[in-house]
Amino acid sequence: MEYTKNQMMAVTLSRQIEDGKAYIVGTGLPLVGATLAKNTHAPNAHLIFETALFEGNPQEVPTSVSDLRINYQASVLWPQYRYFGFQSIYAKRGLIACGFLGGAQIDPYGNLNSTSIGDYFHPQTRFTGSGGANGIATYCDTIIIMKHEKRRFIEKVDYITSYGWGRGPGDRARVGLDPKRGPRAVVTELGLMRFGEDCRMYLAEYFPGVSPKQIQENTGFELDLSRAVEARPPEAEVLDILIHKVDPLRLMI
Amino acid sequence: MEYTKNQMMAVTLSRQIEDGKAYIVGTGLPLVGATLAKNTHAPNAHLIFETALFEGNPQEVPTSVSDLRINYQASVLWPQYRYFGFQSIYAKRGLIACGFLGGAQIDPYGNLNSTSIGDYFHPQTRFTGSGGANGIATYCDTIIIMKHEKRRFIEKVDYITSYGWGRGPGDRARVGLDPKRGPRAVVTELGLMRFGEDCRMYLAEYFPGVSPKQIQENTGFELDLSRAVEARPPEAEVLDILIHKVDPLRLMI
Amino acid sequence: MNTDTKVMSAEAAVSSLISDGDCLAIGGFVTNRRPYALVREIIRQKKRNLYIEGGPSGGDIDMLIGAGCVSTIIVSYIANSGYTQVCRRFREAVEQGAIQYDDYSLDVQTIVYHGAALGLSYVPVKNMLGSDLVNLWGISEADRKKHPKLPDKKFVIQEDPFNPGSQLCLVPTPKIDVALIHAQLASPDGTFRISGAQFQDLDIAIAANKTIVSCEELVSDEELRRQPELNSCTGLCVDAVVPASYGAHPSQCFNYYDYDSRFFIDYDNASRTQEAFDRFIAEYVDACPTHADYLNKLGAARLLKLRIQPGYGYTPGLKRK
Amino acid sequence: MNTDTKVMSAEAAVSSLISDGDCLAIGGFVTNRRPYALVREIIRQKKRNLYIEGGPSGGDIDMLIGAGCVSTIIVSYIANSGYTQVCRRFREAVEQGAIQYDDYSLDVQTIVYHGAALGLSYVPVKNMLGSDLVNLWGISEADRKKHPKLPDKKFVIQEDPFNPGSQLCLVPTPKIDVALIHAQLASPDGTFRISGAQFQDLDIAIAANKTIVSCEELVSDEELRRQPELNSCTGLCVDAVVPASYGAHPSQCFNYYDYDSRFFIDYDNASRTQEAFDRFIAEYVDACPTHADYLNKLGAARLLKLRIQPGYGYTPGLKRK
Repeated sequence: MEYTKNQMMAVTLSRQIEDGKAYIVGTGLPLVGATLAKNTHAPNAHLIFETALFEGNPQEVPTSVSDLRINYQASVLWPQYRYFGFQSIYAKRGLIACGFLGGAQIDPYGNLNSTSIGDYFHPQTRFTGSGGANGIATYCDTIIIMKHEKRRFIEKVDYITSYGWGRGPGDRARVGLDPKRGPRAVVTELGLMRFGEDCRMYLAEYFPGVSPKQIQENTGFELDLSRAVEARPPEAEVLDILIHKVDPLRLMI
Repeated sequence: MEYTKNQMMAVTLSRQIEDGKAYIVGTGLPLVGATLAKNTHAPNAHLIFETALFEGNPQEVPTSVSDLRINYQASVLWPQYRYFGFQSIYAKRGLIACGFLGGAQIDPYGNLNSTSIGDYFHPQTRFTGSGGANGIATYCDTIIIMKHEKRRFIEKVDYITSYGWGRGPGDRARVGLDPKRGPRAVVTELGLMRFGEDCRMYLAEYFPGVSPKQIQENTGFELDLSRAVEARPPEAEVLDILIHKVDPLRLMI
Repeated sequence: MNTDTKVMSAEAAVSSLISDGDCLAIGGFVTNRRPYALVREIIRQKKRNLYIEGGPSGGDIDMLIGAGCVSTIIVSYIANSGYTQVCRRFREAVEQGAIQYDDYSLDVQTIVYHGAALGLSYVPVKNMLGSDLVNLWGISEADRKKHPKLPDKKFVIQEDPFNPGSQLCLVPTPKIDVALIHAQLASPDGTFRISGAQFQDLDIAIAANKTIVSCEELVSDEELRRQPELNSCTGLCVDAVVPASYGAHPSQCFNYYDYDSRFFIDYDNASRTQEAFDRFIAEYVDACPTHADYLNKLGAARLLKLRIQPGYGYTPGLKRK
Repeated sequence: MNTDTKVMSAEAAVSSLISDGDCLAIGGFVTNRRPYALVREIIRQKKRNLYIEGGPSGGDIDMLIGAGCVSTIIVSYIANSGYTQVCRRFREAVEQGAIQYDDYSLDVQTIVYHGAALGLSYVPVKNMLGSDLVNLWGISEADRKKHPKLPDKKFVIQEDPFNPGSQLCLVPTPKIDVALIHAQLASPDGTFRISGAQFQDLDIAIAANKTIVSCEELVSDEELRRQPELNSCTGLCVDAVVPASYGAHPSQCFNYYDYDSRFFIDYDNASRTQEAFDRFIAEYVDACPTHADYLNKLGAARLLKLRIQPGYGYTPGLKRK
């Protein structure tokens, strides 16, 4: 069975989603993965956008979190500040299973940079900034989507846009954040990383055709490979739904 | 020309309203007075209710500030918290000309009690409480409507629900309130009181048929009568509009 | 689409979601869209020691007080305006010391419910400064600490860190256990749509730990999702949907019906004494085990006379005195 | 009814209400309902030294930066998502040190605009704690004190007086001089109605000292007041109403039109260099002295192809790449 790296990522993201729970998704692969989940094992998953658009069922892939395509069969189109309140209250109550994040750099503790490369005051490369990422990282468990490159997986990021586990256990509480929430997984085109009790990233799954060694070679810090297993390839019927129903125009996969 | 005390009060209230300005009105006489103003000299006055219902043109007298009758030709039916924000911001900018208040007791400095008579913890008579009154007194200039009785106009009220001028100049700033806003007038069935530079109430106008002496006799503290003039009686055409157009069912007048 | 349903009877919603001692917040405004059907069910089930976050309270909360359900009320206003200027069971309970109470202003209750729905710990305001709302605590700090639900402090006064010299009153947001709302439309997944003024309903629905929504009409999820821009709230904030036409009677319901003046006048009289009140409750609540029984007791003709007239939004010429 | 009218041209609104050095907040979200017609007029009038409260910024703010109108931006996001992932004139200005900037998170910008509309001095939040949004101030306290409009402090960290041991980040609310909004409907007295997601528009309209609303359709006051429950804002918060069909082009407008992908692709290319950008502005802004000229340049057929399809709310099958 043939499938692309992006398709394997989408399937992996989809597998993180449980039926009946609520997720904060952005555009791109997280939305594709979540939509795939809703079309397969998790029809009652609730998708929330940082624009305060709730539970839409986009029929075409949206280009932004404000795209009118997200409104389709949504439950509410709230003003922006309602998302602020919902996020903090419902995350605290454990009713938001997780939010999806991306970034340009990540460290072993899941601290993320989506602001700039180099000195913040004289950046070599400037990005858009936090968007909703910092808020998600403040209140929710997170799943992070990254390109797996050595320059992106580094010991210390240039700027912490979204706080992860700090430098280890106890750090979230120390800075004033809920210690029970934080990064849970990192999905790349090579595999799936999780975080141990020491708050450090370890390799949980390597994708078919990828070796743990290859993943270590693409990671700028030492990764515990001892717990890694090979990921299941996409099931044929899941791949079929992904390709023919979720993103038939191949905008994202 | 015949007219009742309530009609004279409504006309007096109406005269306080200027065209093009915004006013916070409740039900009862303030609304009648304001509606009269809109039907005579101030067609562009804006009436705001503490329910966050804006600029309605009730065709029947509403019984409460939430009455559906207030929605008629309104501009917005905002959620409650929008009133909170509008009040504080637009009062600060001088765009709310004043709010109307009532109470069970008033002191010479316009401090008002609408909470209870006697000890607050073991009240002899309990009223509803502040409602929106305290907020109006916090942010806006106010016009106060009272029954003119000695037991209501007293040196010290049992409970300050709505802060007026405190005990004199400088007190509003001292407690943290805008010193430029505060009580401007008191309208009763006997006349119109205003506040001097010493922040104390004085008699400005006595209604036709009422003497300043009679007003002093019905006031539990000393009132400066030296600046008092007789109020103009209602103009015939104004009275006609009041009786036949504003409150034809005589619910309030 | 979600395949669960949150639809249940008032009896099931109140018995499964409200416990003795809970903090309740109730939607609507004084005589407009108050969830009376749910309140009557609370009385029927004899819930006790409730702590009421009052806001713009109406006769519904007065009934809860008269029926002995309430031990604590945080209050700023309670009336059937135009009919009962100070609710009478509330008034007697306060004057006789039968109830714990503390006063805020309505604006402050409004903004702390909103703050609660924004997930804020407190809201810093100018309101109440100088007044006895600040100087006198109806419930002392010691009593607050003994109370399982109240914040320890009514407020804290602090200098504004961004405006030196300016005082602010920091008011803590309440922790509401259950919100009761009456909406025009709701669907099985809990999505609801309030038409007309929303008052503080959405805030308490989001802030509360559990939310019960009664509705004039139960419609399909698909129907509400055709126009999400008109919906008030996602079902993620709702735990029970209770179909109840005329569920806000005797109060008003935008687009549906006006208030029932005769009922308010009757209640004004009945609430003058505990004895008359008890008879009234026996007749309108206990003798009507379901909302349908209550509607039948009032009679179809009486209810239909209250229907609003489109274009006015109320019932023009309604007998109101 | 009010007999005044606030209707005026974009030219009159921008020249009479916006001054060099003003703090501007702009409605919509990234590629949705951004008031581009008003923004083009600001560029035409060569306003300078603007301080932009960014929020969910789109290519419109990138154009202002590229055109040299902006000296300070408070930012959390700026993109034409799906077309330009980081707006290019912004990026170059930051990388070359040509602009003063500081970063918040989008949630925090959202809530401080809301707090500003609630009249609050600051909002106490958990957001940003631990991150470099707190550790690094893009604009130092010294530079803030020199700035005529910025608050002296980016935030203050304080213990929560109601939750001992819990830290809060107190973020001051901005003082917005002018808000720019694009609404579907507005009427001469300034009342406006946004359909679909409101984003942060109502907050900035209420909070700003002056508010300019462009609209797809100008309707009578009476028409909007027939259904006040659908209106977004009273005219008391509005200073100018500017009729501008397709006034949000190239962004989307709920119930009216989808985004113009071709335009976003062209802008993505044009904004790669200052020279290409300048040619783009010369062509689409300076060579089109009025909004009507701009629409004619795009052509009727191109605009009509963007009309949304009822039932979908967007243009199904629109060419988007």
